[in-house]
Amino acid sequence: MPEITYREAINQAIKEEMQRDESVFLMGEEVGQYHGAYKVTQGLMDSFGRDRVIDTPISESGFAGLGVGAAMMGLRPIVEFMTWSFSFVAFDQIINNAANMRYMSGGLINVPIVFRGPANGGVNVGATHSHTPENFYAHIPGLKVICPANAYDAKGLMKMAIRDNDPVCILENTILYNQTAEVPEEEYLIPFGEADIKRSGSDISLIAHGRSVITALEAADKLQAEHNINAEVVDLRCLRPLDEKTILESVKKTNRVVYVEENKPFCGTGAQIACLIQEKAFDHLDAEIKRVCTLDAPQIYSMPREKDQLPTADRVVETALTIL
Amino acid sequence: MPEITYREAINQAIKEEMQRDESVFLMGEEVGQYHGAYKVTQGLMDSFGRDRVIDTPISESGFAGLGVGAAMMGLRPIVEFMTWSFSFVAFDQIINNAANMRYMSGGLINVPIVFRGPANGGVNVGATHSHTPENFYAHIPGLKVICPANAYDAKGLMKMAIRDNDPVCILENTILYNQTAEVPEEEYLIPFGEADIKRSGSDISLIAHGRSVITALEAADKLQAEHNINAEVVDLRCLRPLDEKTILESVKKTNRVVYVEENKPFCGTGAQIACLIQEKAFDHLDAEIKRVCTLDAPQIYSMPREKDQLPTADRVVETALTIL
Amino acid sequence: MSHNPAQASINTLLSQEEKIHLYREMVRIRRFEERSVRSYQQGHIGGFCHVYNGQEAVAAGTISVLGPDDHIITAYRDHAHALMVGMDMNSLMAELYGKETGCSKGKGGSMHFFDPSKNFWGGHGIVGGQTPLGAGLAFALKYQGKKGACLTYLGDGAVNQGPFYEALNLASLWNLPLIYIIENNQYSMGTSQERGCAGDTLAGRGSGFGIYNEVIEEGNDVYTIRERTSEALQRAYEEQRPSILEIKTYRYRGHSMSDPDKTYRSKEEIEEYKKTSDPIDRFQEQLVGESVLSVEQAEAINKEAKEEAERAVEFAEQSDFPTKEAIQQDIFWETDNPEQGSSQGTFFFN
Amino acid sequence: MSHNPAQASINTLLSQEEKIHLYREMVRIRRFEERSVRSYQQGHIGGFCHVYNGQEAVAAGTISVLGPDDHIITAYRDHAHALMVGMDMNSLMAELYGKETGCSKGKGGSMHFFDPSKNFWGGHGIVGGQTPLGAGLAFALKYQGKKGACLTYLGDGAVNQGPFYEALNLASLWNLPLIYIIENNQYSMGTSQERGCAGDTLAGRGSGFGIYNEVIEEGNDVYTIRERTSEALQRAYEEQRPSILEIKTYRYRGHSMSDPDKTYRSKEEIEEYKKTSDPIDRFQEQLVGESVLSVEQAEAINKEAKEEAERAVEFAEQSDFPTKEAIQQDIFWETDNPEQGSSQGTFFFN
Ligand SMILES: Cc1ncc(C[n+]2csc(CCOP(=O)(O)OP(=O)(O)O)c2C)c(N)n1
Ligand SMILES: Cc1ncc(C[n+]2csc(CCOP(=O)(O)OP(=O)(O)O)c2C)c(N)n1
Ligand SMILES: [Mg+2]
Ligand SMILES: [Mg+2]
Repeated sequence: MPEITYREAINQAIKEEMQRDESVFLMGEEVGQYHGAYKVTQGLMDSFGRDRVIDTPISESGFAGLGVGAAMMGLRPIVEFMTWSFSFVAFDQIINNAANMRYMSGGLINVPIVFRGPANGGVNVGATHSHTPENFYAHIPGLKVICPANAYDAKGLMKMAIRDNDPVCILENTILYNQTAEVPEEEYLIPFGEADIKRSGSDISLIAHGRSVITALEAADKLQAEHNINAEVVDLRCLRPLDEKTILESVKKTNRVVYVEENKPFCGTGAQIACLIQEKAFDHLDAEIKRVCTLDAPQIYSMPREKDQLPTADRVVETALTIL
Repeated sequence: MPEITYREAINQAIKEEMQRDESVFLMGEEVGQYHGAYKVTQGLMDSFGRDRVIDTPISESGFAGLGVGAAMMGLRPIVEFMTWSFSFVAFDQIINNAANMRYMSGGLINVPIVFRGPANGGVNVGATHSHTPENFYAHIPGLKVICPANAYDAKGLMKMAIRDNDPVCILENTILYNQTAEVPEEEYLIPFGEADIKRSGSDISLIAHGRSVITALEAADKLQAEHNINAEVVDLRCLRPLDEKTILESVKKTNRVVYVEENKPFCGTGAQIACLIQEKAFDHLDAEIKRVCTLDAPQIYSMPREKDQLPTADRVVETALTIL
Repeated sequence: MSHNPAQASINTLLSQEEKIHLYREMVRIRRFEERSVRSYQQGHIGGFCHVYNGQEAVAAGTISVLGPDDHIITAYRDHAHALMVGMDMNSLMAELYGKETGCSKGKGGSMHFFDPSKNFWGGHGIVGGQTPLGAGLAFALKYQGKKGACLTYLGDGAVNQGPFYEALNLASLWNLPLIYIIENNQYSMGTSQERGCAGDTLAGRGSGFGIYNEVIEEGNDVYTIRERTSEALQRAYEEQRPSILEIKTYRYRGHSMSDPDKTYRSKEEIEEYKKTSDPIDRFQEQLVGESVLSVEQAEAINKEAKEEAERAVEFAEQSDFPTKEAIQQDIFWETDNPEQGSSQGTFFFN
Repeated sequence: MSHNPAQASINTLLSQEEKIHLYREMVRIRRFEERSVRSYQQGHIGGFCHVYNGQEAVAAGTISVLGPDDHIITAYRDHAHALMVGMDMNSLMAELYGKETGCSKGKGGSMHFFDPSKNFWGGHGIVGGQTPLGAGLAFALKYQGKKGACLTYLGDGAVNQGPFYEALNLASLWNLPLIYIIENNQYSMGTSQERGCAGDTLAGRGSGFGIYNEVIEEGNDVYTIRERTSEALQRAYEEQRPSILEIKTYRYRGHSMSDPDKTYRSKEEIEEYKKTSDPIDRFQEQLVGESVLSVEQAEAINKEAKEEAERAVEFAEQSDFPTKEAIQQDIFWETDNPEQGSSQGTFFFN
C-alpha cells in the first residue's frame, strides 16, 4: 500500500467524490488558484474548473450560508473553513441553518453539506486562531462531527461525509497534514460512529480524538517501556454519532480511563465521555476518570509554552499513573 | 421585605448601578423606547436618557463588538441580547474579542462588559430561538457565566456583574421574569462562585442551574411527599467561577446526584459537573450520576411536546428513583 | 409620471380570472391572518406569531409573476408567502396549532413554514439569516444550468445584519439570479427606519456592490410590484444579475402577537394608512374600475376566504399533536432512513 | 491636478526635524520587518507573521497626524502601527520571539501587539473583527466628551466581512468620530480585489450608509495621506462624522511568512512596484528635493535603524520565555488581582 500524507488523503477523497458526483463542489477562501492555505486542495481547480472549485471572499457567514442554501436544493457543497476558528463568524449559519433546517421543516429538507478545515493548536498562532470547537458542534443535534487522526481515517471518513445526506463537520489538523500512513489504492469508506482501537491493551484505556490519539499512542509506548503498563488507545474518530459500545467495552476490560484531547476542559468532549462512562459502566470503574486537556487558558503564542499548554505524552503518563 | 419579580430585580440592579456609576450604559435592541422586548428595561431610558440607554439596530455583531471596544476604554457597557439565541451572530465578538482580549494583550487590557438576556425554551418559539448556550460560554476561559434562578439572586448577581472588571455573561429566563421573590430594599451584592443550597437534604443531590433549579425543587417536593426521599437542591448560580466546594460537600453528604438542566446533553453543563464529581468525589458516589436535560433534539415548536422535551419534575423524580 | 403600471404587459396579459384570482389570494392572506390572530388570542397558538396584514400587495405582487423554475425564501413573517405559493391553509393553521398535520409537522411553528415541492424554502427565524441561503438557492439554479431565479425577502430591520452584505458581495461577484425584496414596512419591531438605518434608502446599500437597486414607493399597488418584479426577473434570467427591490409597505398589527404596539407609533398613523392606502382596497377599486370585479363578488370572495380560514381552524383543532417519539425524528436524514444509512453508534444522548 | 499635497498646511507646518523623523519612522518600519523576516526564517519566530514592506506610507502618514486624544486599532499586520505610535522595537521583537518581555508578554504574538498607554488597541487576528471594536473606541470618546477620533484599519479582503457593515451603520447613525482606513494592498492573501470584491471602489461601500468616503490613489505618498487623513480627522472632531479612506498600496512580500507567493501575481509586478512606487524612496526623493535630507543622512538613518533592529533581536534573544505559571495568568482581571476581587470558586478547570 502506498504511503500518503493526511493532506493527500483528503485531497484524494475530495477528488474521487467530485469525479463520482457532479453535484459535489468545493468552496472556500483560497481553495482554488492558491491551492488552499494548507495546500489540501492542490490541483483541484485545475481538474474541475472554476465552476466547481470556487474561491470565495472572506465571508464565512455568507458562503457557509450559501452552501446550506445550495445543499437544500440537492447540491453537495464542501465548504472549507481556512481554520475552524473562523467558523465562529458563521456560527449562526451552521447551527440555525445547517443543523436545524431538517427539523424545522418537519423532515422535508435535508442538508447534505460538509464543513471542513483544520482545528488545532500547536502552531503558535495564538488565541484567536487555535480554537477546537468540536464540542460546540457535537453538542448540536443535527450535526455529525468527525475528527480523523490519520491519513487512512481521513480519506475514508471524508468520502463518507461527502456522500452523507446530513451536515457533517470534519475537524482536521494542520500538524497532521504532513503525517503519512498506508492508504489502499482501492476505494474504501469508513462508516461514521465506529471508534478504532489504535492500540490494544489491558491495563488502562486512553481514549482520544484527533491529534491527541497520536499523543495517547506515544504515552502508551512510554507506559509500556517505562512502567510496564499495557494501555489501550481508543480513537473515537466520530463524536456524533458516537461509538459507545467500543468505549464501554474498553472500559470494562481495563477499568481505568484517561481522556486525552485538545479541547479545553469545561464542557469539553472529555467531560461528555467521562459522564457517559461513569453512567453506563459505573461498576466497572476502579478509579475516577481523568482528563488531559489543553490547559484552561486562551491559547498562548509563546512557542515553548504552547507546547506545555497542549496535552503531552508526559502529562498523559503522569495522569495515568495517578489512577493505576 | 417586598416581593418583586425577577424582571423588576434586574431592572433595579441596572438602575442602581447606572445611578452609581456614570460609565455604565445599556445597549441593545428595543431596550429604550420600547422598554425591552420583555420589558426588563422598562423606564430606564426615561431615567437616564438616550445617551445611556441606547436602542440599536439588529446588528448583534456590531453592537457587541462596539461594547467591547467601549469597555476596553473603561466604560461599563451592559449589552442586552434580545435572547441569547441571537448571540450566535455575535459569537466571534464575544469569544475572540471580549474573552481573549486580556490574554492577548498580556494583561494590559480588561473588558468590563456585561452581556445579558434570556436563554431558555418553554415558550414555543422553536429551534432557532430556544438555545441555551451557557455551556459554550462557560467553556471559554476569560468569560464568567451566571444563571440566576430567582429574583433575589438575579439582582445581587447582576449588580456584581456590572461592577466586575471581566466580561460576564448573564443568562436569564423569560419564564422566570414574572416570578416573584422577597428582595431586600437595602443594597446587596452576591459574590460570584457561591452556589446556594436551595433546599437542604440528605438522600440525593439535585444539582441544577437556571430555571431547572425550580424544576429540581418541585421534584424534591415530590420525592419527599411521594417517596419519603429527602433531596438536597444545589443551585450553582455561576458556572464560571464554579463553587466546587459546595457541590462536593453535598455529594459527600448524599452520595447520589442528578443534574437537572435545560442544556442539551452532549457536552452540556451537566456533563462537566458529572465529570468533576466523579473525579473529585469518586469514593463518595454510591451510584452513577444521572442527568435530566432537554431531550436531545432541536427545540420543538409544538406546545405540549416542548413541555415534554424540557426537563420536568416527573422526569427528575423518575431518574432519581433509578439510583436510589 | 404618466406611466401606468396597470398597462404594463405583465398586467394587461392577465385574464379576468387571473386578476380575480390575485385579488382572492390577497383576501385569503388577510382572512387567514385575522383568524390566526383570533386563535392566538384564544391561546391555541403559542410562541411568536407575526402577521402580514397591510403588506399583502408585496407577497401577492412578487410571487404572482414567478414561473415554475423560480424559488423563494423569506423570514419569519411568512404566512403570506406560503399561501401565495399555493400551500394549503389547513396545513398552515395546523402548523400554528403545533399539530402533526402542520406543514412542518408542528415542529417549526409560525416562523418556519416550508414547502420545497412548491419551491418555498421557508420561513426563517433569525433576522437576516436567510439572506445567504437565498444566494445559495440562486447559486444552485445557476450551477444546475436552470433558468429560474430566487426571490429572497427580508425586512427593513434585517438590512442591518452583516451576513446580508456578505451575500450581496457574493451575488454580485458570481452573477447570481437573485432578487432581494426588502419589505420595508417602516418598522423593525419598535424601531423606525430613521432610528435604525443610516443612509438614504435601504435599496441603496446595494450600490457599493454594483447591484441594481430601486425603491418602489407604491408598495400597496400590486400592479406596480408585478411590473417591477418581472423586470428584475428578466435581469436575473437574461443577465444573471442580482437586484434589490425595496418595497414600501406597512404593517397594521404589532410586530408579533406579543407586541403591545404602544410605544413607537400612533393609532392615527395606523388608521390613516388603512384608510388611504390599504392594498386590498386599492386592488379592489382598480378591479371594480376595470369592471373585472363587482362589489358583490368581492364580498363573496371575502366570505369564502373567511370560511376557508374557519375550516382550517377546524382541521387544526381536530388534528393530533406530534407524538413524543416525534421529538427525536426529522433531525438526521439518516436516522429517519436507517435502512439507507451506514452509520453506527449513538446519535442522541441523554 | 495642480494640487500639491506637500503644500498642504499639515505638511508645510512640519519642521525639518519632523520631516526627518517621519522618514526615519518609515525606515525603522522597513528595517524592523526585514529583521523579523530573517528571524522567522531562522526559526526564532513562529506562527503567522505578516510584514508591512511596501505599505509604510499608510501607517506613517495616517498616524503621524494624530493628536494625544486619538486612538487606533488595526488587524494582524500591525508591526508598523505599533512602531508609529512609539512602541519600543525591543518589546515588539521580544513579542515575536514569544518572550515575557514582549509587549503582550509573549502571549499575543505578531498579530496581537497592544499598547493602550499609547492609545494603540491592537493587533487583531480575525479578519474584520476589529471593525466594531474601533466603533466602540470612537463611541467611548464621544460618551466621555473627549475630542479625539479613532482610526480603524482593515484590509481590502476584510471589507467582505459582515460585521464591518454593522459597524458602518452604527457609526453613521450615531455620528461617531471614526475613520476606517482601508489599506488596499490589492490582495487578500491570494485573492485580487477583482476576484474578491464586487463594486467599483471599496470606499464606495460606505455610500449606502451615508458615510463620506474616498479613494487615495497616491497611497505611496506620505504627504497625500497626511493631508487627507487630517481632513477626515476634522470631519470627526468638528462634525462627529465618520469617514472611509481607501488607500491604495502594495505589499512586497507574501501574505504571511508562510505564503510562497507563487500563484497569484508575478515577480515582475512586484519588482515594477518596488522600482517605480516605493513609498520610502519617494519620500526620500521628496526630502532630498526639498533639501531637508541628504543622501548620506538617509544612509545613516537606514544604518541606525538596522542597528536598532539588531539590538532588538539581541534583547529578544536574551529575554526569557514566559513561565509555565504565566499560561494561566492575564485571563481574568480578578484572578490577577485577587485581593481586589470578591469572587469565590474555581476559575480554571482541568
Ligand atoms: C439576529 C436576530 N436578532 C434579533 C431578532 C429578534 N427580532 C425578530 S424580528 C425583529 C425585527 C425585524 O424587523 P424587520 O426586519 O423590519 O422585519 P418585520 O418584522 O418588519 O417584517 C427582531 C429584532 C432575531 N430574530 N434575530
Ligand atoms: C474571519 C477570518 N477568515 C479568514 C482569516 C484568514 N486570513 C487572515 S488574513 C487574510 C487575508 C486578509 O486580506 P486583507 O484584508 O486584504 O489584508 P492584508 O493581509 O492584505 O493586509 C485571511 C483570509 C481570518 N484571519 N479571519
Ligand atoms: Mg420591518
Ligand atoms: Mg490586502
